[in-house]
Amino acid sequence: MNQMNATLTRVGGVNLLPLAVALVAFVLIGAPSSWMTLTVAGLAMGMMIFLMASGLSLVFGLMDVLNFGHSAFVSLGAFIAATVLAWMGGWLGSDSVLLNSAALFIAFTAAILFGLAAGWFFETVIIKPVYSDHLRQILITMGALIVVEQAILAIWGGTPMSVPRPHFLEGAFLIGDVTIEVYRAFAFLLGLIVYLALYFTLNRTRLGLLIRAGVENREMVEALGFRIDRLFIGVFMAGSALAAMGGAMWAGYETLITPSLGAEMMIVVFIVVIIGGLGSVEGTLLGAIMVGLVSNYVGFLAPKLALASNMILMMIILLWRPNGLRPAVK
Amino acid sequence: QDPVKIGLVHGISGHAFEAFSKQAQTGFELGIEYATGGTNEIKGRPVELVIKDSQFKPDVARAVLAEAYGDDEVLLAVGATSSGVTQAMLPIAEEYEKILIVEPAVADSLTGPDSNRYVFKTSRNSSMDMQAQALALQPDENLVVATLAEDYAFGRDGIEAFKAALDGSGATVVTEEYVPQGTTDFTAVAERMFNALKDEEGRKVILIYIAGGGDAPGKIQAMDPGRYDIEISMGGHILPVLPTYKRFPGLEGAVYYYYEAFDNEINNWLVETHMERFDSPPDFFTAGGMSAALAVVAALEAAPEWDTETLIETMEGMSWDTPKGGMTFRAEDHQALQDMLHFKIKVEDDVEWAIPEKVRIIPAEEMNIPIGREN
Amino acid sequence: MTLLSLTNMQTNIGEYAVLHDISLTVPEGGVFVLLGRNGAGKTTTLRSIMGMWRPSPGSVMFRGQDITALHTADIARLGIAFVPENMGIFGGLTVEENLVLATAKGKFDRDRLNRIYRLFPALEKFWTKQAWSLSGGQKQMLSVARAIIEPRDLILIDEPTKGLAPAIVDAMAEAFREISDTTTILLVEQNFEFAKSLGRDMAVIDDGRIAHAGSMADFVADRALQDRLLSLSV
Amino acid sequence: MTQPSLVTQDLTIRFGGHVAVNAVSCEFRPGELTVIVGPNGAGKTTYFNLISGQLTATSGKVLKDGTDLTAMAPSARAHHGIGRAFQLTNLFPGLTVLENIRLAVQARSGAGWKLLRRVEALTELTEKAERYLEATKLTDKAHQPASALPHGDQRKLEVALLMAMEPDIYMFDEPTAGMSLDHAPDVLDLIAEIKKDRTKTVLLVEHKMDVVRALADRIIVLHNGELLADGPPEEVMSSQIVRDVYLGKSTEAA
Amino acid sequence: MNAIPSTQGSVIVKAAVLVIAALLLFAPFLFQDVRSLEVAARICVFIVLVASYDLLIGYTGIVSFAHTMFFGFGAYGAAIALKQMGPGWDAVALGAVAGMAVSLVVAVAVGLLSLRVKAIFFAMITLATASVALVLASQLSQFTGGEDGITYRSPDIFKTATKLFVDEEGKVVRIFGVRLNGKLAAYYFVFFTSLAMFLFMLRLVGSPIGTVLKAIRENEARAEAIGYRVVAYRTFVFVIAALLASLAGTVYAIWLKYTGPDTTLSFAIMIDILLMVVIGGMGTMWGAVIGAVLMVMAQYYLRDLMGTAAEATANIPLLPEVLNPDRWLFWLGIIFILLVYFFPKGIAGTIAQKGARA
Ligand SMILES: Nc1ncnc2c1ncn2[C@@H]1O[C@H](COP(=O)(O)OP(=O)(O)OP(=O)(O)O)[C@@H](O)[C@H]1O
Ligand SMILES: Nc1ncnc2c1ncn2[C@@H]1O[C@H](COP(=O)(O)OP(=O)(O)OP(=O)(O)O)[C@@H](O)[C@H]1O
Ligand SMILES: [Mg+2]
Ligand SMILES: [Mg+2]
Repeated sequence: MNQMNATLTRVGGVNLLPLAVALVAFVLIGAPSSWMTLTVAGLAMGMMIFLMASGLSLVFGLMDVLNFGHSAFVSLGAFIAATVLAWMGGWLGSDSVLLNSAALFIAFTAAILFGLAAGWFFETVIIKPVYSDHLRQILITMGALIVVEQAILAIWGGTPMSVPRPHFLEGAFLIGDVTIEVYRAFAFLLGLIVYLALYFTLNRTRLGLLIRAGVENREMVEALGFRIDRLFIGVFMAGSALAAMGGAMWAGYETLITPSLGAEMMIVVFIVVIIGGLGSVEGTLLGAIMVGLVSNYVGFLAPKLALASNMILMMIILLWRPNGLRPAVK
Repeated sequence: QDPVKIGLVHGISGHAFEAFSKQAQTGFELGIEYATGGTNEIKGRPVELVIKDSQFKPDVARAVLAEAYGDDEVLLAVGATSSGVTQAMLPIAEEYEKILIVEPAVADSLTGPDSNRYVFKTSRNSSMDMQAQALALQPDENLVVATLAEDYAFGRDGIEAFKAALDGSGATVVTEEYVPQGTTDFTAVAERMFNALKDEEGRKVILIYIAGGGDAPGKIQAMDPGRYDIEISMGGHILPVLPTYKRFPGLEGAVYYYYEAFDNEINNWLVETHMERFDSPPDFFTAGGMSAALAVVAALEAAPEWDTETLIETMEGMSWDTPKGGMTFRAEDHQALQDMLHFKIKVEDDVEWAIPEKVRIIPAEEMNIPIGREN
Repeated sequence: MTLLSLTNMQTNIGEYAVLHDISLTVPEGGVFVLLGRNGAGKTTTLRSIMGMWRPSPGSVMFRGQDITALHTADIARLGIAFVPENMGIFGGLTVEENLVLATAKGKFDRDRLNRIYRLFPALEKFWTKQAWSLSGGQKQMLSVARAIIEPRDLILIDEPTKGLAPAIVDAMAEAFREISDTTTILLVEQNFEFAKSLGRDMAVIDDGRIAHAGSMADFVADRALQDRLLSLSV
Repeated sequence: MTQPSLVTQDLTIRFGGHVAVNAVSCEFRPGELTVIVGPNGAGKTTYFNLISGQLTATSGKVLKDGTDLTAMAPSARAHHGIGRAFQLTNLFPGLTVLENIRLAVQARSGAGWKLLRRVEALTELTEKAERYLEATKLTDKAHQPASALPHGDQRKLEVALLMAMEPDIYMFDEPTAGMSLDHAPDVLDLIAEIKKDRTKTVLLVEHKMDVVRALADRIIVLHNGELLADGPPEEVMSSQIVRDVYLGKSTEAA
Repeated sequence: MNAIPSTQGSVIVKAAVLVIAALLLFAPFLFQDVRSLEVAARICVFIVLVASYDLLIGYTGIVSFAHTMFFGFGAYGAAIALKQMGPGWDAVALGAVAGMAVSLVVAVAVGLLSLRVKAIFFAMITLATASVALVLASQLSQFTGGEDGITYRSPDIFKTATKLFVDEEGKVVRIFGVRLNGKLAAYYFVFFTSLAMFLFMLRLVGSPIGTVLKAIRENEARAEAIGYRVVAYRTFVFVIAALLASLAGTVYAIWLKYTGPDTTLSFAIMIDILLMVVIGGMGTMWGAVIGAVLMVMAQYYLRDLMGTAAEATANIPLLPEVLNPDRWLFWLGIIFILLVYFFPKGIAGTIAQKGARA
């Protein structure tokens, strides 16, 4: 086992896992065009899941806060973006790509701003009293989840809401027999940008270290001269903003959203964060891509197993690496 | 005069479907208003609605229904929105020996072997949806279909009914695909269906039968099935969902109700009144709720006595008028047989949603709805 | 010159009154030793200075500034470092990362780092190891190293020698002596030999009160007082 | 000479490339108190961990009265009479002092699986626990939660837990670290007491030289995970190599 | 060694629980409407369910999301047996045993495989297992009725029409206006089986094993070091809790005469259980009683209460909107947050502690 792991690390480690999976799938699927379609779609789906999971991973991994309310931010982000897009129907309907993108940009900004504000509120009012108490975190955030879901129901009603999409994100590129949805390509790019931004802030600054240290021993970080409370608020706000942005992006993908959207995505998001390994954004990306690919391949090869594919993937990975693929803390 | 008490048991909190329940209630109230000519009285007795919340929980639904029958002493009750919850309510009607009118839950099993003679059902059932859908495709030897449904009893039963309706028409089903409930990515299954259909001859159709969200049609459409001459077909939907149909101009299918499609006095009144009061046209469940109310009033007016046995006798085989034309309670299983709408999607820029334009009304007699039980 | 002065400090933890009346003046420079039995309140005194417990009533003055109500982080930024009793290392971080966090700007001063390597060779050896896997003594070294990686005005140290091998204790005494020219050290210690060799001034805490304060030399000379306050007779 | 009660044969553990304990073979006999000394990081605690099962050896064996314990879980080793106190205090913080000790007594008595007896009804357990409270002079703190004890008392409770397990092999890891001069003697007296019982084997890690001198029957020295010296106290302490790696110049001072 | 030391506060808590027990015992006579009896029966079952969950989360510190799965095994066991074999005690017994057997096997497997891993992973694995069970219930619809669930008859003695005692005219005897019919028998069946299970758990946590569980929660490694096999103890409580949940499921299935995913397996019930444990207070059996009572009451009555409040405030702007009964869950959520915030130890825990300070 040790030796196997060592060899693995030398050739690139667990990062190559998606590649291996894709290769196996290629052999099993046979038809290259189907394989290509599935792979590209899976990668993009992975990125979309990553967008929704990144905030959770940040908060869960760095601050050790299990935020079940995360899904509420995802839903709220979706609804806010959808509402803004609906207001700007005119811009969206126009043929100018510029106006289209402007509308999209404003919608996303609204979701993000909202996420920041909600994160601030959530941290100061709800989370602060329960740091370092997992159980109460689960419970209090669950309470918050109920409240927010009900608030969404009260504001937007229970009927599904349709989300207008800018024209230039509709349809698909067709390359030979391979289709690539434009919206997925857009989500992929967005995910990549978020990933790079997170990666650099966490690895090129002391921020990541500070937060991890603060989780372990808050008092001591303060004794070293850092205002951990402000830092935690900041991280939490960032996490919520990411969630809201993920929600906005998902709303555009789904085109028809209900208040339970966040809750429905939650399990998959948790799975991704866990198989990725606690606390590492890299791990979350890896986990998300694995989930995206595997569910597509399994859905094509053995539809019967599609439902359980995420669970099975999680079990296998946890049995192989009990701390996930790329845990930040060993 | 003592009021006539009627229980309305729907889920009005705790689930995204609560909006549907509210439509059903509005429809019911409008129905009583229409049928009593605004007097709100039947045979001189005022109608009192006792509204209960099932919270979308079967056990709660049973308790509140029992309460309505036992403590509030309603004459009969109407409900509920989700099939599972309604299933759980059926035995309570039998236990209290009072009538339960099922509206708007759809499952066939609600009038199936596990039901009982106290249950009447005004809502359509899945078999009707699927048979109408099959008829809307005008099946013949030239038709090749791939079906897509969610992998649970509701989805599988629907596809069974669909295939049964195709039987004998010469059409072929090349593949039946099932996805887990709550699926949001349909790439894999679409590839499978494309692969199954693309080398076939004839009119190639992907039939989508998915109740939940996920926007399967939109996502499959985005993968450009047109390049293989594959078209998409699906049933209609409630108004909030119809905007998404704008992506499918020309799509044909069948649906339970669309307010512009039915031309009769009741529907005209309903549309007018609804527009006036709520500034929006009535939807599926409004029409459904109204149909149930009209059935109640028709039965109470016809029945010489209001005890349960007489009511059952009166209602078995009873025909009455609704916003979507006449309905008849089939004597055997108490399912209301009704017409369905064959539509074709028309897109107009100044209408918010896509319009399911009437192709024709599929009369109840054309459909062969299996009898669930013998009462 | 007075660097730190505590006046009538009284600290409660939950419902327990732990410090009853602590008044103390710590002059600038040198090592000031706090002695006392287990449970006397030494740790609580240090934590009250750091703002981790709040004394009330009572005040803490540092360089003439009242810091009683300041946030711990702000107190630390005034140039005060703290080495807690339980070492307070970040187990999930490597030795290097632990030390990086203790620097002001995230960069090491090479000289100081080399001095720390010399003092505690184990830290250099295990530079990239996660701190939880260090031995008990190595953790203690890391904790002290964190306090001296930057120049500070005052270091509060809670029992640094516990668990350290004699050779390391010697090295540490050496180091403290060296930095105490520029840095004041407030040292809580059970190891009387160690305390004796370093301390210029001292105080004994007993049951949350100052039982004695004076110069170390006087205290060392007075056997009877030692016996009474510290039960040194064993 | 009596049979050895505890034997380690070529006991080794590596963490990645680092060998923390390297082929240590040693025998310990009943009635003998062995002090283990060595610089920080020498592997003393790790050696204890290997014996009591918190770590599993990479190679080598641990034998207790001839039984091979090497693959056993800590709990199983405890049932074979291995007991230890920890260097860094390791208690049940939310339980009271009395409950802490009673747990150890209960583990020893095997009453853990009695489902339908009330704890209070098992008075022998409580009485026994109270005896150990008295022995460690913690009686008046019996009902305080362990987390509220000052450091010194926590160390005592740590020792009390070990005593209550009534093992054959007692392992103390710096039991008096951080204890004030008026408390330390209590603990040292207890250890001396155990030593008098000729059937018990005691292993003690200690850095305080006066303690070592007062108690040791034998000293072994670990350095970089290896067994450097083993013998009677005077002999070991005066050897040059021990002075070099461990004592530094404080030998002269003391 | 009770969870709560004997203080004035804990006396209050115990007194409250005794009052609740008395109310439940006489419920059919005190509250003679249909809903109250449903509520009382649900309370009884949920007390067992919550108390057994508390064995895990409160006493041992294991977070499991699979508790409703075991509840479901018991319920479906009885439901399927009653459906297939017809109403009878043989079917009940077979169903109960089958449910417990499945629970046992699954609990042992999950426990041994995964109780060694980190708590959060265990929580995830149980979540995964539970969702697989939910899917199975949906897929095996020929047995389970799928999403719609199954309705069936329970043994004849529990039929509302059954007359337990008849007077000379053959009419059912009434005491204080309450008919001595099958419904009453069914209620007392639920009440006494629940009571028995609750007393068993009470005894369990007061036994040596209860102390060991708490020790494991506090410091697992140390518990192992003084000689307790942590995995064995954990697996053991996990299994015991699963068996009790399964039995509670059987009882509930007999009472409801309907079993479906939404009454037994759904994640919503899991959340209800969590809420009840926390509201009542973790690590005290008494808390389970208080939590279950309050939550079930809220589910059934908070809505009505808000309706009244909304009507009463109809003239004041905004308030009626906020008090709209359809938003009762919103308020439940808020109350819940406040509880976790201000009563971190739950109601039972906090009251008991108050006394300790006084
Ligand atoms: N968190 C706490 N809760 C309750 N009491 C506490 C707490 N921390 C400390 N105490 C009490 O405060 C008193 C003083 O404790 P403190 O830790 O300051 O003593 P100390 O002099 O540092 O002792 P030691 O030499 O053992 O470290 C003790 O009696 C202790 O019981
Ligand atoms: N789990 C582990 N993983 C990696 N390295 C470890 C682990 N445990 C111990 N070590 C390393 O093994 C060496 C020996 O540690 P050990 O704790 O046994 O020392 P010690 O002799 O008890 O020292 P001290 O007197 O400081 O307590 C140290 O260098 C330590 O870093
Ligand atoms: Mg101290
Ligand atoms: Mg050690």
